[in-house]
Amino acid sequence: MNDTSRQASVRLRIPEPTAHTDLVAAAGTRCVAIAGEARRPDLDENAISVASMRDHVIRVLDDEGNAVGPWAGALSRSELEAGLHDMMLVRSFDARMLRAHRQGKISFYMQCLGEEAIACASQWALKPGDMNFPTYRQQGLLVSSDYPMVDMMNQILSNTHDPLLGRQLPVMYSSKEHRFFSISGNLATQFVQAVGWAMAAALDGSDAVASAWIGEGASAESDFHSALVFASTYQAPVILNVVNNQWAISTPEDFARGAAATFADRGLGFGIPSLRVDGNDYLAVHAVTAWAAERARTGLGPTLIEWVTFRVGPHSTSDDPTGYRPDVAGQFPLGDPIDRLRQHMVTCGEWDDTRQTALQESVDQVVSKAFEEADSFGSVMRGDVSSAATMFDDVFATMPPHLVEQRAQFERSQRLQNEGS
Amino acid sequence: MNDTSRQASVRLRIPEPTAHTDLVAAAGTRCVAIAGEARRPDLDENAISVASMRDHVIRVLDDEGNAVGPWAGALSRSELEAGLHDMMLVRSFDARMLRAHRQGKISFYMQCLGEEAIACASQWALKPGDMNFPTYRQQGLLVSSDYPMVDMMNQILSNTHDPLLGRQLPVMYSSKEHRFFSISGNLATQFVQAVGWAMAAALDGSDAVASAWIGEGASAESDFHSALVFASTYQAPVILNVVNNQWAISTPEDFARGAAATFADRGLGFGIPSLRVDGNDYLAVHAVTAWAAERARTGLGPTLIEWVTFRVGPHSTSDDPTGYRPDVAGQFPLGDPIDRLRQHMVTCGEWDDTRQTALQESVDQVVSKAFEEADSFGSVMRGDVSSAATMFDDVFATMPPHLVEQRAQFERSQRLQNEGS
Amino acid sequence: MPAMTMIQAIRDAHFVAMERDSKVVVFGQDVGFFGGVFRCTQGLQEHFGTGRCFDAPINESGIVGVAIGMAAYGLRPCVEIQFADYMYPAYDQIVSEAARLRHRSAGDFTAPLTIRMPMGGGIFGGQTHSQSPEALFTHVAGIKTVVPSNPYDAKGLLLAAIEDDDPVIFLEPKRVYNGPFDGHHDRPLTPWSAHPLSDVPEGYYTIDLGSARVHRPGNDLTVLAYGTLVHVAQAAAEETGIDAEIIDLRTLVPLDVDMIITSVVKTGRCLVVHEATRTSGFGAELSATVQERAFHHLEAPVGRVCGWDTPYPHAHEWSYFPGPDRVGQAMRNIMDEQMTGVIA
Amino acid sequence: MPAMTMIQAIRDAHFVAMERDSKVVVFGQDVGFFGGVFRCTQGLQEHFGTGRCFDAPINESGIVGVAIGMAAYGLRPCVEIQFADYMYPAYDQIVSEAARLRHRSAGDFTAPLTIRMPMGGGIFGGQTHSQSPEALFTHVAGIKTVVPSNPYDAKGLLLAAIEDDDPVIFLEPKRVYNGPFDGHHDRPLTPWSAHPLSDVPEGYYTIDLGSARVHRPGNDLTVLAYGTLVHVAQAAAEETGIDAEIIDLRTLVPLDVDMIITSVVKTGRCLVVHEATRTSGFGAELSATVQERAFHHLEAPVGRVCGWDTPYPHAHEWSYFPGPDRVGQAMRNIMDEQMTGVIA
Ligand SMILES: Cc1ncc(C[n+]2csc(CCOP(=O)(O)OP(=O)(O)O)c2C)c(N)n1
Ligand SMILES: Cc1ncc(C[n+]2csc(CCOP(=O)(O)OP(=O)(O)O)c2C)c(N)n1
Ligand SMILES: [Mg+2]
Ligand SMILES: [Mg+2]
Repeated sequence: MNDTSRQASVRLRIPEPTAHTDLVAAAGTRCVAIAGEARRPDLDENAISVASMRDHVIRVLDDEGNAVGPWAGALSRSELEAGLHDMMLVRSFDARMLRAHRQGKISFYMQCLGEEAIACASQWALKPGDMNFPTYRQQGLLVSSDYPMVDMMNQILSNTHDPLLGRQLPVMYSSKEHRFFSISGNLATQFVQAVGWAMAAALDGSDAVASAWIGEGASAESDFHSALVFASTYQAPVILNVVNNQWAISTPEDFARGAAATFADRGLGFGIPSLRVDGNDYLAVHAVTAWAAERARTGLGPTLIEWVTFRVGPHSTSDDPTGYRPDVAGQFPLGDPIDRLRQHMVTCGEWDDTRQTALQESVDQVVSKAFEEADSFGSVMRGDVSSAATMFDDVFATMPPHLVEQRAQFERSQRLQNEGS
Repeated sequence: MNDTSRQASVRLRIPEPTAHTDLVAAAGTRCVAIAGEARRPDLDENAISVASMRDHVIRVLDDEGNAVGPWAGALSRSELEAGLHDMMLVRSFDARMLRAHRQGKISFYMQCLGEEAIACASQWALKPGDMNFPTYRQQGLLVSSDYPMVDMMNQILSNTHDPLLGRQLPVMYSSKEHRFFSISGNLATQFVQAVGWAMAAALDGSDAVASAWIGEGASAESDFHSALVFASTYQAPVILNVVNNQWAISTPEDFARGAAATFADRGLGFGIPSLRVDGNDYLAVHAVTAWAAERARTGLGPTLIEWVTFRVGPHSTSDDPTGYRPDVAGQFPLGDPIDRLRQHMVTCGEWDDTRQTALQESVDQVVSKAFEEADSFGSVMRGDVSSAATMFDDVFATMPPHLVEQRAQFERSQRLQNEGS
Repeated sequence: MPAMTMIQAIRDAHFVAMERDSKVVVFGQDVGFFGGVFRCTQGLQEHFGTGRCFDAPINESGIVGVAIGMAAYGLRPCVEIQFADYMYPAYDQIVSEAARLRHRSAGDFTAPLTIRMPMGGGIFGGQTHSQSPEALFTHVAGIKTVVPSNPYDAKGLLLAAIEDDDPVIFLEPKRVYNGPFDGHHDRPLTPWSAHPLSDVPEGYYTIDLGSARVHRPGNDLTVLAYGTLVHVAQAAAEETGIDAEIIDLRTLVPLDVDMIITSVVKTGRCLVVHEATRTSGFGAELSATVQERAFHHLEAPVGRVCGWDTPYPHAHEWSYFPGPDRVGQAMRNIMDEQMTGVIA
Repeated sequence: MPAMTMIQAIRDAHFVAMERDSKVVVFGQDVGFFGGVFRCTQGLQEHFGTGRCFDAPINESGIVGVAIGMAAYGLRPCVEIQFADYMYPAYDQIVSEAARLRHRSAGDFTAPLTIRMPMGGGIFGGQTHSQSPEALFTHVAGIKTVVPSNPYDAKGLLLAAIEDDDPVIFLEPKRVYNGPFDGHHDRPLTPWSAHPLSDVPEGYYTIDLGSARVHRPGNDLTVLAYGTLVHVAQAAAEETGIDAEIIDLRTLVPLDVDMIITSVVKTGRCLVVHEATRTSGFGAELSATVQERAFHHLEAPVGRVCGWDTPYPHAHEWSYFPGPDRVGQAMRNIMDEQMTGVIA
């Protein structure tokens, strides 16, 4: 097949990311951000004009913990404390769930270690009535909106109090009340649904905003494109969040990004104003989300935001990253969002070690108490689950005859089985 | 549902293109091109640098028929004549097929009136061994590569000599020999296949280039995105042609383009050098294709080209555009590519009316002769088709038992039917 | 009552649904300004404005994904896929999302949307304008699948589909858009106006999803059909003179099993017909169901007449299409109990 | 011969295929550097280089579309979809393109590619890591569908699939990746090493696509199964003491109809089992086929035990999974001829 008479200089480029061997260096090269440097575009600035900032990563907190530049200044002292609280609660929650996994109490878990700022600060910048379309790594949205932690745990344990009746894999939460759209196991599908929800809100005369979430790896999926097409064409009031945590399971971000310099560039191709933001900077996340939400709410259309962060933990409890990258071992290659916010509050003279310790104790206690309660409702591992016959419910609004019949067959076969044993 | 307490300023933008009522103005506003103005980037210039040209439409032929600027000058006199010949042959072919449709000899046809330069000049710029992945509007690729016209007609007539054995809708040609990939009725699927073909060529050490084709409407499809992701990541040697003829059936290009200024911008989002070119200018099409092919062949990766043109005719013979746009009636809103090349040759002193008339007669005669021959092989409308049992062939390389059985049943039922009648 | 074609009946259903419920929105490729390539949405944009009926980019996954988001918000989208053959890019959104949203969220979020698509062959459309993908929907828990065969049913079923609180796939057999095509392609087409089922009441009415209809009563053989094939079966019954009971299923999921089994128990014989490829077609489910539930009443195996297991050809369309000859031969075979092996 | 797990056998098949034919290329999500989330491609990139085995972006349509283009060029891609549940975005490329390319181009272009995907439940994977979509492939003309149940078959079938000149869907029942799971989730897993079918010859051998295998000979009842359910059926036969003949279909299209019918003619009874949802599952095709061809030999209706028509649940996985109890009950029912209506 190989026609040697044609001496070609074409060689297929298979990305060979340095991240496989030196992940800190790899992440670092793409994420240099100078606090305060990036300007704050007008709300109605167009995509091309906004793209003049494409070499900048928006960052508010400098290395000393000062909030600097045009994106600083929106949050009050108590809001900062709430932010710290939320992020610490998420981290404590994650840690407890990982322990539960090691203890064999749950079968599966996905943490967001090092990415806490993104979901927590984003939620804080949204308004009641806005709707998130999350992935599995935005537990911070629920925690920050005061969703009962015990219900998150009930879902994870798939126990008798699981609001989803044991139907979903752990962490695939859903809460309409808390404006958290049902998580799908299929990547990217929710991104375009968020655009549809936003279109509906606009058609309905509401000023509610949809916030769509996707990982940098999943942005390679087709529904990412569908979302951008529809958001761009109809100027839907939606925030398009791309969480670039550098990894998609074992695959470095290079494979999804290709030859583009950034994921924010994707938005540029659709005339959607797109920004690149330090995702480990609570203040930056809050400020940029608020800016994008304001754009959406005032009829200025969609905004795409690339959140630069780092997946510090394994992909999930099923994953062992030592097979594909050096051990991170307690490092936060792009900074620890919790520590950075804490330091800022200390720098502002509004925080000290005593308060920090007290807060840590308080969040840990909240988590412990919640887990105690959830644990008391049992777990799927111990066979404490909702009635199995409920699996026939909610396939349709009204159960059609064939499912009524199948449920009866199921119950009969259960009876026979119990008699037999 | 409508919560009037929230007075929103969000209104969904449903594009209301002026093209529905004033198509010439609409097309004109987006397509101002000053001949010779656009620079010629270095082959290895990156996407961002190339994007500095995004306000320009590359054009070589000025209104007086002079070839001007850095993209001019690559074609010899005889090549120009060949180009004129090819385009005129395509147009004559289209006209004959439309007549055949009116005469009830064929059931369906799709012309490319006004877009002849794109396929014809592009083919001329490719090398043997390169492979096109066309849509239904690139008959010029076949005509320019000397594919037997009678076989095109046989396919359209689905007659006893149809190389595709009556399996495909008219115009869905396929010819590996002529480097024309089998056309799919499903939009956009071939765009990503072209990238795969190009990747295979590179892996194989060949310097062959793939040329992928898509309409501006179909660029909204997901496989357009898939193609760009893979082309960008692996730097595949592929030319990504987006033919923007302003219309997708009844839908103006605005719906696919959204808020982006151009379709070339899409490539920018992937770091793919992208150009916008006057598609009705044979010289520009040839020069830019040659440039992109050279890039691919020397290992510099993919190029995206938006060809600005105008769909002068109806979408297909099933379509009546008067339901959605003013009558074009013999106008070429963005110019007639044939007339522009002819004028250039006249301006260069290499052409005159006598030659033009002779060439017209000659191409018309070629078409007539071909149709006479094809017609002599019958048509599906008259029942002259390949043996019906051949429909069971080529489902698999080797016919599996269930198809052997079904073919036998088919033949038995045909026999019974014939006995019955 | 005015005689309507199926296109007019579908258009009328849209008008009625949109008048009754401001949450109903309609979009799709060429659906807005132009009114659809088959003109099923003609006049809607003009009447209801661009906010209720609009054109969409050519991206089926986007069309359905956006509709799901809208439905989750509280609207009731009714979207068009231009041809059923082009639904595949939307298949993930249909199967993984619309079908499972209610279940996976324990009723918290729902997807009340209708996805219309012209299906079936007989219009010389070749392999990408002729497909019948119903079995790809019936296998999926959480969606309903509807196939009307006539204008009256089309309107009532479409109104029921739009009102339904779950996703409904609404397959329109395009060969009978303009007349009750009986499979004799070489004879002149009867217009709908000559057929009683073109009497379409004005205004609102619905037909229950899950209810079949006896299209032709009979005693000797039950024929299970839907869409275009209902009319083909009718022609075959007339031509063979067999006293066949033809059941027009109308909805495939939920299926009207009672009506089917009652008929087979009466006739003792059953033939299933459809245009889709045979292997794993919906006919397999029908055949399996009938033999499971009426085994001891069957005097002959349940037969199937289907499209061949090949792509839908262009020139050989009428050799592929299960026309009245093939259907009639199968009916005779079953009556003769001579059937061994597969029916042609 | 070394005892291999199914994962090792699949990995070995890749090595053999890639050694034999430089046109074989392997790619997919996490397939290259890491070797796949189930480790089926581990070591390939290191051994053959990044030009033969590499990671792909998360875009299933792109993976299959690119593979089709490569196959049309002349390579023989073997790609992985990480879970069968994620094949839907690629469904258009599979159905509209790979399956029809040879036919629509009259043999001019072909798509010799293999698409591997782990399928089935039993790993507490919830609704998006448990599906069995085989019927969505068997309905489509132009693709072959393969489901191995053990290491020996997996290697031989995968080598045959890669060599095949047409697109092959290769479904790997992940519940038996590491042992011949019999459906008793509460008992310790038997490793493959204790099973004779883990004796996998070194080097090259193939198993014909289209040939089934008698997994357990018997006289009283034919059980048609594939993948994990072969082992479940075996357990049910042992536990009920019914002299069942279990046929492991191995390939669904082409189907080994002769072996099936020969067995049913002998036993006079037939049960079909699979994990996929019941309605329009591949079991319907099997049931329809058996009653069409062996009607006069059947002493009871053909039964089906399948997944329920619901999404695959997480916590209630074992209530959903058609385990040995349900299969055994159905076998008894069929033996008792007491079966009326649908079998649970
Ligand atoms: C359609 C689909 N394909 C593949 C998968 C398997 N999968 C689950 S998570 C994942 C990686 C996603 O990476 P990214 O989008 O970067 O998100 P992150 O995990 O980093 O938050 C993959 C490939 C899936 N869930 N859905
Ligand atoms: C997947 C798919 N969706 C829809 C169609 C129906 N369709 C055929 S051509 C067409 C318009 C395409 O417009 P464009 O891409 O601009 O190409 P042009 O016809 O202008 O050359 C549409 C919607 C299709 N063929 N395939
Ligand atoms: Mg990631
Ligand atoms: Mg167009």
